[in-house]
Amino acid sequence: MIRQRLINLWSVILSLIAGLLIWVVAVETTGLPAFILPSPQQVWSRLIEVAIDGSLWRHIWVTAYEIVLGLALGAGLAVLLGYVVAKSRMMERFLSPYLVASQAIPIVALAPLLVLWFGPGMISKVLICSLVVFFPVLVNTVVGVRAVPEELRDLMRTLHASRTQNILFLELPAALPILLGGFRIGATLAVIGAVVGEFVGSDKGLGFLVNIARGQYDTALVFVAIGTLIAMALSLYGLVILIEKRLLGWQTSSGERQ
Amino acid sequence: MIRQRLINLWSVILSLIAGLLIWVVAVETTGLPAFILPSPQQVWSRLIEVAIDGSLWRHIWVTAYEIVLGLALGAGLAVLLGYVVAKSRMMERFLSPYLVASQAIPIVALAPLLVLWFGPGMISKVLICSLVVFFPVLVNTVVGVRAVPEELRDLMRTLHASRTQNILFLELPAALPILLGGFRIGATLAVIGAVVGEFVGSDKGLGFLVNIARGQYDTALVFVAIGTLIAMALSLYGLVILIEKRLLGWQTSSGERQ
Amino acid sequence: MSQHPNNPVLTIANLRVCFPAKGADTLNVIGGLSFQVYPHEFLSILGPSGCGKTTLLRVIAGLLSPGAGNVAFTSLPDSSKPAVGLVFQQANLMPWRTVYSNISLPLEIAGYPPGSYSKRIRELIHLVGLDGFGDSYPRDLSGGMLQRVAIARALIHDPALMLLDEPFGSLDALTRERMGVELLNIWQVSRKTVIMVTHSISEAVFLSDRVIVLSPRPALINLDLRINLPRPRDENTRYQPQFGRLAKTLRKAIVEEQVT
Amino acid sequence: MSQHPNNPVLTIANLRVCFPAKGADTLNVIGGLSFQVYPHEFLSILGPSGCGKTTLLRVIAGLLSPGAGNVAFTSLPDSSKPAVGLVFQQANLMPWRTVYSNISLPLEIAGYPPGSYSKRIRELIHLVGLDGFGDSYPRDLSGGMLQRVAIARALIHDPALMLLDEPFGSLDALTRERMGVELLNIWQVSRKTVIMVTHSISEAVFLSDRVIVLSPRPALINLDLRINLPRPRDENTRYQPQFGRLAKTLRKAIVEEQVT
Amino acid sequence: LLEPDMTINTPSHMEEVRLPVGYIPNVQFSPIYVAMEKGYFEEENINLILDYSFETDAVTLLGADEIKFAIASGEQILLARAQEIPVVYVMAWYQKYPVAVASKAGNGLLEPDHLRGRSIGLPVLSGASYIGLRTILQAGGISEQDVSLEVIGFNQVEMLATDQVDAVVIYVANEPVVLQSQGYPTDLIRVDDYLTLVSNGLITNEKTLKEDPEMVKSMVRALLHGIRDTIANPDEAYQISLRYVETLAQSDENVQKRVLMRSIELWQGPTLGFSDPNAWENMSSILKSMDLLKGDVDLSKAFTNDFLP
Ligand SMILES: Nc1ncnc2c1ncn2[C@@H]1O[C@H](COP(=O)(O)OP(=O)(O)OP(=O)(O)O)[C@@H](O)[C@H]1O
Ligand SMILES: Nc1ncnc2c1ncn2[C@@H]1O[C@H](COP(=O)(O)OP(=O)(O)OP(=O)(O)O)[C@@H](O)[C@H]1O
Ligand SMILES: [Mg+2]
Ligand SMILES: [Mg+2]
Repeated sequence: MIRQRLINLWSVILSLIAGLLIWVVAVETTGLPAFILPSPQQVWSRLIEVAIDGSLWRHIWVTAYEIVLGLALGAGLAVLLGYVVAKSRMMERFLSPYLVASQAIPIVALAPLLVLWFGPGMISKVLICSLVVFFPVLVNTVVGVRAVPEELRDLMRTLHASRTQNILFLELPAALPILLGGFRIGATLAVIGAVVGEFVGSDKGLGFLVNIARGQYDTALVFVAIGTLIAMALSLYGLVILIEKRLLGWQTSSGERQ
Repeated sequence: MIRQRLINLWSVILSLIAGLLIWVVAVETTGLPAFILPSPQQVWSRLIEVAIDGSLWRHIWVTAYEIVLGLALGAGLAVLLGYVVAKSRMMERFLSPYLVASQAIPIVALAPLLVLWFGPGMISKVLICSLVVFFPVLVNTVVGVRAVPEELRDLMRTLHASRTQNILFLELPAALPILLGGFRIGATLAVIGAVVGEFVGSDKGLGFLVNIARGQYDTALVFVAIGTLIAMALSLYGLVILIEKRLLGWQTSSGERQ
Repeated sequence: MSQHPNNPVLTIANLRVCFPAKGADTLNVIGGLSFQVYPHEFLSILGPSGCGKTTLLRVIAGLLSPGAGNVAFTSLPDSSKPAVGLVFQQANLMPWRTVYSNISLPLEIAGYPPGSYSKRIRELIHLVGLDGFGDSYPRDLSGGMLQRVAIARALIHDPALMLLDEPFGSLDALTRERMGVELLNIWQVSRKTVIMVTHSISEAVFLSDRVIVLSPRPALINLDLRINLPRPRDENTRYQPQFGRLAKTLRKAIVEEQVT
Repeated sequence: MSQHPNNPVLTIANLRVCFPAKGADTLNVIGGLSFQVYPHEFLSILGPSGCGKTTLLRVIAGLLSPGAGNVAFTSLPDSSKPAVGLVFQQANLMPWRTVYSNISLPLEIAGYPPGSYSKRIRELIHLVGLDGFGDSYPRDLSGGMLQRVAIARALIHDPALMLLDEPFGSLDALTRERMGVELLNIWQVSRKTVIMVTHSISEAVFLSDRVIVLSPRPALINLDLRINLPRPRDENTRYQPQFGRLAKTLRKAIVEEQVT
Repeated sequence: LLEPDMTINTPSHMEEVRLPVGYIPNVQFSPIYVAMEKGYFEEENINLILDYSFETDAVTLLGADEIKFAIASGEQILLARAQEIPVVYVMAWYQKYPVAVASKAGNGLLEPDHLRGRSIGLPVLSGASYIGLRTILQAGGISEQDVSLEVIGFNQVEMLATDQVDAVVIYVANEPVVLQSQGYPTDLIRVDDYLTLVSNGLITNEKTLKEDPEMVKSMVRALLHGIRDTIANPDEAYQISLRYVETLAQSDENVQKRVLMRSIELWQGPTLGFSDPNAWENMSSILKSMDLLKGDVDLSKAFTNDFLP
């Protein structure tokens, strides 16, 4: 197990080094000016600056807060509605057009309206974020719940399981692999959602930082902000993977777990 | 079967009528001015205008073209890479950070760069579109391929199936329900992707139309354009559902199909 | 035909089940079946593969609504369906639960506090010969072991009616006999009503009060045989002449129907 | 011990398999097993549930690499693994394929043109008694019917080596016997090498050239018995005194091992 | 249990005003920061909340009377009024139209007709930059077909620096300064040199104008005060802006100060905040020629100078 973890860590580090190398080579060979493609060193020192003066943390905090709330709201609603849709063809037929439509409205067109309606504060960002997260989680909830083996449903029926028990003991664990796939997608989309919201109108958060840095042609800072966003998405994603590892251990037989 | 289809059609129509009613009621009760919430009649007559003068079709054509290309490119690459990642933990560890990162970079921040690198033409929009489609399809490919029953893999091994046969005869059909779930998400996201691309810089397409109509405070036209986008997303989504119905008939026993 | 002092616990009257087949055809699986099951009775069902035995159990368990006819739990005050313990033909375990918690599932659903049943489960695990596998997941078990887990799961709660669909199908002869004896012990103590589908004639005779032989599709009763062997039965029962006679009668009924 | 004029087709030497168990423990499933299989031999394996029979077949089929020891296909010119026909303990059909195309799968993989085998498949469907179900999907079939599809799938291509893991487990006595006879007919014509796991002693005696009885985990050979009944065999074979004697010997070996 | 003492009795009753400025925090807004910092809004009993959301939304919001003020560019007022959105322009923010076509110095693109056959990048096909470009093209007697227009998003600096286009449409106060600082001096063709157009200004809606003209006056006063102070003392304004514009302190002070100086040039005029009726006429006709405006808009209702002090 410990050896496995070490290998894991190494391959991630290797992958990061590879990425850094490509970056350095790109800077050297293309000879693009720093305001188009800054070098790793420039970005690094900019990062240290904003980390020390504390402004980076403030923005991270705001964006993280929006993401967490948006994710909770969007994924929560999606799982609920997805469950309803999965269980009733009737509901599916009635709701689908609206659910799909809610996704097809370009968020970039909708975002300003949300800012307009809900003010430029936290709420509009959380809403945008949850709107973006919603659909993938919904679809995977539907697919997951539909994939629950009919025979196990029969089993639960003979045991006179209540609706809640059915969900807790059967549908949730059975749909979990696919559901968590939805969360993986949702986790990264949540970050995008928060940023879109901040782009459209806000005075804090990492999306705002990207915007303002662009406005000042401070490309190194743009890279810092985007890098931070990527790090946040990666951690969220890593969290989902961790949960998967925890909950889906039963998928691999002990023979393979060797 | 025919009766079933009629019911299907009816529930969709019902759902549309319900939506229209809500709209009318909203217009009447809120008394919002037309530049914020136009009435169905206003939007309808605007639709007729742009349909007749042909400009709508031109924009639809451009956006549809971007969507189809972007979807094909993004989903195609995602299925390929997803397959590789699903089969090799090594590859997964090495590629995951980049794949997630590619998603975490706020597309809204990346879009201008793509326009910068690939010019303001079709290519940058197609790329944005495929970038947006990519991840959900990738994740669901991975989840789908991992869900292929080990016993069926054993069967294929005893039959000395080639790699291609393994994919065609086992992995593709077994992963299909989950894969198509990814396509469902991808289909609607593709529309968003194209629009984002057009927002950032373009002189045609429905996203551009939204932008220009907004710039002229022609809210009815904004509604026409967004409505068209929704219709496009719905048709794409419907197409995926149709494919699902075709290919996943085996999921329902004939007893339930009654 | 069998007679019984009590009122029947379950009455099946003129039961018909059919499934849609290709085109406009339907597949008549059960065609007008009527019989009664009495309290504490151990009833076995024999019949050729695909004749509708599983379908019959599913109808009784309330998992399938019949096309026509009636399934009534007559002895219950309210005519609600009782809790049934169903052992499926395939073990049908939850892959994400260990052996232990697969067995505990019925109790969890019945709402027993988690601490209250661990001893009973350990006993059952021992009974079905799975000591040391309590924490294993189903995919690490052999076919027969899976089936034994399923049996333990059906025994753990005390359902009034047990429906067993070839519960010992993938067990070796000896384990099979041992499980049969265990089942008999449990039944003799708790006097549940049991309906068991099996393919083994000797098993049917050894365990049952009564055996029904079904005809090929559409299933109809070919023979309804009372097994008047004294209880409690043990290994010696198998060597009584009456045992052989009953087995022969059953075999004849089965062969006849398949030939005609 | 058995002797044979030819060279063995398969040599298993000192085979050991163990699975990791909870903690640092390992579960010794097969502990130093050695035997040889000869060309055209029909070998049956008996043993208690969970002793490692399926594991053994999986090792032979190349689905599992052994912890220690050797599995060598000695008679093949190149020592590559031959195509094997494996009937799994669970039917293991593809739920998205109909009965017909589940059976045709091995041929499709072998690259035969689609038109070339439809007659042969129809024949096999008839042979296993599934006429009219060619276009059904697995989920609309009964347990025994699924198993019969799996048998048909293993028979359709002509593998040099057939590995059968309780192929008749969920069939009723009569269908079981009929399938056994069919298998024997096919085997007598094509003279494949067959290794079959079964729980039925009489089936083992009726079909085999040789029967191996395995001990409980870790699996070791308890008895390796040559079945010297003349071939071709038919229903009368079952009533020869030699048949009874062999069955008794096997039963004794099984009971002994389980008691000790 | 109402306590009489607790009634609204605060001495200075502050009115909360949300002001969307249509762009991200920037040194170009330093007059507002100055006015906020020095308490000019408070003197008028205004509690100002800056809002950095998009321009068109602000106009719509204003039309629906969800907010009372916004800063928007001149053409937006005409476009909005054409759709019966009752907004009114009450004070010019910039006196000169801030758009220009920039090209790398030495390429000889100095006059509108030099653009013939060249590729020109512009961020979007709408708004001030598009109108500015069309004005310049018209001045040179060139049609849109004579140049190759490239819609490039807000990438003008990058596109010009890497020679992907010959010229870009930019804000005079911003991009040329940045380009210069990166070693790319530019030649500009300024819209304002060819035609007077209305540029950004403070807008309100008809309802506010009618019901609360005092507040409009207050807003105008405070803003003009800020502009005046900024023009008078750019260094101080810059220092104040540092507190409002994040990361400004870390960016190149020379560049940002020059941006401020260029902005000051745009604010300056004979009368601060005055909008020229001619500019409105010009704007109206250019919009019509671009087919953006179909009918006539009553210009007298679109703007007023009556609220200037
Ligand atoms: N993948 C695995 N991981 C861990 N343990 C396993 C695995 N597969 C099988 N085992 C264990 O190996 C032992 C033998 O299993 P096997 O399936 O070979 O038994 P079997 O002889 O086929 O039994 P049965 O007659 O019940 O099918 C069992 O105790 C089982 O728990
Ligand atoms: N859901 C279904 N849809 C259509 N046909 C079905 C369905 N379930 C069962 N059948 C058909 O009903 C018939 C009886 O099936 P059933 O499972 O009851 O047989 P069985 O007696 O249990 O056989 P076995 O001994 O092989 O398990 C079979 O022909 C099967 O094809
Ligand atoms: Mg059955
Ligand atoms: Mg086995």
